Amino acid sequence: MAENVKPRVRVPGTASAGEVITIKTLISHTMESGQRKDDDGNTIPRSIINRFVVDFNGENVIDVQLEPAISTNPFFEFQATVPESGTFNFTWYDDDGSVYTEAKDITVS
Amino acid sequence: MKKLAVAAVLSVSVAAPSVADETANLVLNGETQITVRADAPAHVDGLSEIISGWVFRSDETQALQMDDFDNPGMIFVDEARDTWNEASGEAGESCASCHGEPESMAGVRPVYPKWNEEAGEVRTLAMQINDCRETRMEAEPWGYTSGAMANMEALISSVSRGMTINVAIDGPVAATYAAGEELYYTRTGQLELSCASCHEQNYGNYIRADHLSQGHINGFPVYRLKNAKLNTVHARFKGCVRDTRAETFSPGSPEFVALELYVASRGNGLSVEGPSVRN
Amino acid sequence: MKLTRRQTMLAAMGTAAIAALPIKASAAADDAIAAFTGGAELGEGGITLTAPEIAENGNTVPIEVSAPGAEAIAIFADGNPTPAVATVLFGPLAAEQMAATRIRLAGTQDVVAVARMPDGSFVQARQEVKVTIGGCGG
Amino acid sequence: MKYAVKLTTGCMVGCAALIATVAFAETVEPTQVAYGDYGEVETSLTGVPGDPENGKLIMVDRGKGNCIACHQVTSLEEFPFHGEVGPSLDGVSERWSEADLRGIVANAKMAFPETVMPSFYKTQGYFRPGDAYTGKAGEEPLPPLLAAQEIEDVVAYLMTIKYPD
Repeated sequence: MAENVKPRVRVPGTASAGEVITIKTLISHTMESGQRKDDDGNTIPRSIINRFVVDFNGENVIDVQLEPAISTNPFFEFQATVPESGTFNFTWYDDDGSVYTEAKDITVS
Repeated sequence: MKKLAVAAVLSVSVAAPSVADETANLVLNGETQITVRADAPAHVDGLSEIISGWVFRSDETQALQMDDFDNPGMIFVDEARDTWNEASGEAGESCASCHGEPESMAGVRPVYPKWNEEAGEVRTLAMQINDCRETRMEAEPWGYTSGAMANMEALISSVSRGMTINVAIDGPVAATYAAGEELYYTRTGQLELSCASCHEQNYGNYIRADHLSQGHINGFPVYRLKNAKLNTVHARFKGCVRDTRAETFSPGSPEFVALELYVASRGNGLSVEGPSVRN
Repeated sequence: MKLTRRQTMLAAMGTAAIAALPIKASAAADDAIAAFTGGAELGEGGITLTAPEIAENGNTVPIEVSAPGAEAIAIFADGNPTPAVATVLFGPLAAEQMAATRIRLAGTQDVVAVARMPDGSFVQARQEVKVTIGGCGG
Repeated sequence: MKYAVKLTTGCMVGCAALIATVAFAETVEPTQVAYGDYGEVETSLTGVPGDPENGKLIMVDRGKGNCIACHQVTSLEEFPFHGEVGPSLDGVSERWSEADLRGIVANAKMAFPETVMPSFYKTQGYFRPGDAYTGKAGEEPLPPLLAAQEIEDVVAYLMTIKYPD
C-alpha cells in the first residue's frame, strides 16, 4: 500500500428528496506517472489510483477510470440525486492492488 | 509606440480571465477574513503597501486556497494532527501531552521567529518544534525542511490563519533583524540578484510567465503546484538563492534564521495564511 | 493614455498568449479518442469544457466537463505523451452529468472532452490551455 | 565504415583544435574587456562577425541568454511569454550603437550601475559565487554566462531589431 493514503469526502449531511447535491472528494496519493526518472536516470514505475467509484445505497453515481495525467492527490467534484436517506460509498483502486474506502451518511427529509 | 500600447490593450479581453485579479479578497471557507493588503510597516522603506502572494496568483490558483477541502496543503495538516497525538521519544510524550489540542497553538505562528530568553537565541518555529522534541520528548529532531517538520508547521500555522503577523524587530532581536536586512539587499551569485531585486523592485512584473510577488512568507508552509508538496521557508530561500547561481546557505543556518526574521517582519500586518497554495 | 499596472500586465500576457507554441496533437491522441468512440463522427454542442486559458503550472490544471444527459465523458490532453486523462461513466444517481478534476499537462496544448450520448452519438469540446514557462534559468 | 568514422573523428578533433587556436588568439578575456566611459565596448570580443540567427536562439534559450525572461521583443513573438522586468527591446538597434549593446550585454552595470540585469561576460568579483544552478560553491573565475562569440551573436541579433511597423 502506498504511504499516507487518506481519502477525504465532502457530502452534505441532509438534503431533500430529489435535490441535486454536490460532492467533493480528494485522496492523498502521489499518482506516480511512470514517466519520471529518478536521480540515477531510471524510470520510476507507474503507481496510480486507476479507478474511483461512488455508489449510493447500491446504485451507481459515477465510475471513473483515471490515467497518469490526473494530478497528485486526485480531486473529483460531481453531482448526485438522493431519493432517500442512505449511505454513499466511495472506493478508490490502487495500481498496487490496495483498495481505499470511505462512507458517508445522508438524511433525506 | 503609443499605437502599439493601444493595440496590446485591445487584446486584453483574450487573456483577462486567467490573469490574477489584483482586487480580489480572500475569505477562507466563507468565514475567515484574510488580510491580503495592508499599509507597509514603518520599518520597511521599499514598499508603501504590503500584498500577500495570494494576490499575484491566477484565479484558479487563488481558488484552491479559498476552501480547506480544495486546498491540498490541508492533507498535510491532517497528517500532522495524527503526529500531534502520537507519543514519540524516550519520554513517552506526544505534543498533545503538554499542549492539549493543536488549537491551543493559535497565536504562536504570527510572532515567530522570536527571542527565546531562556536559550538566549532567536528561534524559528522549526527550532522551537525541534527543541520540544529533543528536550521534552527526548525524541530525534526532525530535518529542518523535512516533510514531518513542514507538516507540523502547517498544522501550527493553520490554527492561526486570519491572525495578524506581528514579528518583533527590536530589543534582543535587533542584531538578527539587521543581519537579515543586510542579506535581503545583498546581491548573491553570478546573476547578482538580491531578494529586493525581484520582490521589492519588480513585484507585479512578469519574469517570463511568472508573476513576481513581494515574497512575503505569511503563507508558509506553501503547497506548490510545481512539486505538489508542502515547502518550508528555508527550502524556498535556498531555491531562490540557488537560482541566482550562488552558493546557498543551509536551512537552519544563522543567515537564513536572520533572513526569515527580517522577511517575516516585512509582512507585519498581513494575515497568517499557511498552508497556502502557490504555483 | 496611461495604463494601470493591471492593464499593462494583461497586455503583456495578451501578447504572450497569442504567441504560445502549442504541442502538436499526436496520432496517439487520435487513436485514444477513436478507442472511446469506435471511430464514430464527433458532433459539436451539448458539451461544455471549462479550463483555464493560461495554467500557472502544468502539474495541476483544474478543469470541468459537463454534458447533460451523457452516459460517459472521456477527457484527453492531445499533446501529452499519453493522451488519455480520465473516463467518467455516469450512473443512474448522477444528478447532472458533470465532473471537475485536476490534470497534468506537459505543455501548451488542447484539452479535449468527448461525451457519449444515450443514442450512441458523440460530441466533443476542445480548448487550448497555455502552460506557463518559469522565469528562472535553473 | 570504420574508416569513415575514423576520418570524421580525426577531422573533428583537428578542426576543433584549429578553431580553438584561432579563438584563443583573438578572444578578449572577460577581465580584459575595454569599457568606455558610458559602458560601451568598441571592439569585437572575437574579431569574428556575430551570427544573428544563433544570437536569436541564445536569447530565447532558458539555459543561455534567457533574455525574454525579462524583455519583451516583438520579433521573438513565436516564443511564448515575455517578461517585463527590463525595457522592451523593440527598436533597440535604433536607440543604441553596436558598441553600446556589446557593453550592455557583456556587463550592463558599466552603463547602468543599479541594473538588475546579470553581467554575461564577467567571471569574478561575486558574493558567494555558485557552481551554475547546483547551489554549491563555485570557484572564481567562473565560466562567463555567455562565451565571447555568443555575446557577439546576441549583439548581431539585437542590431537587427527595429521598431515594429
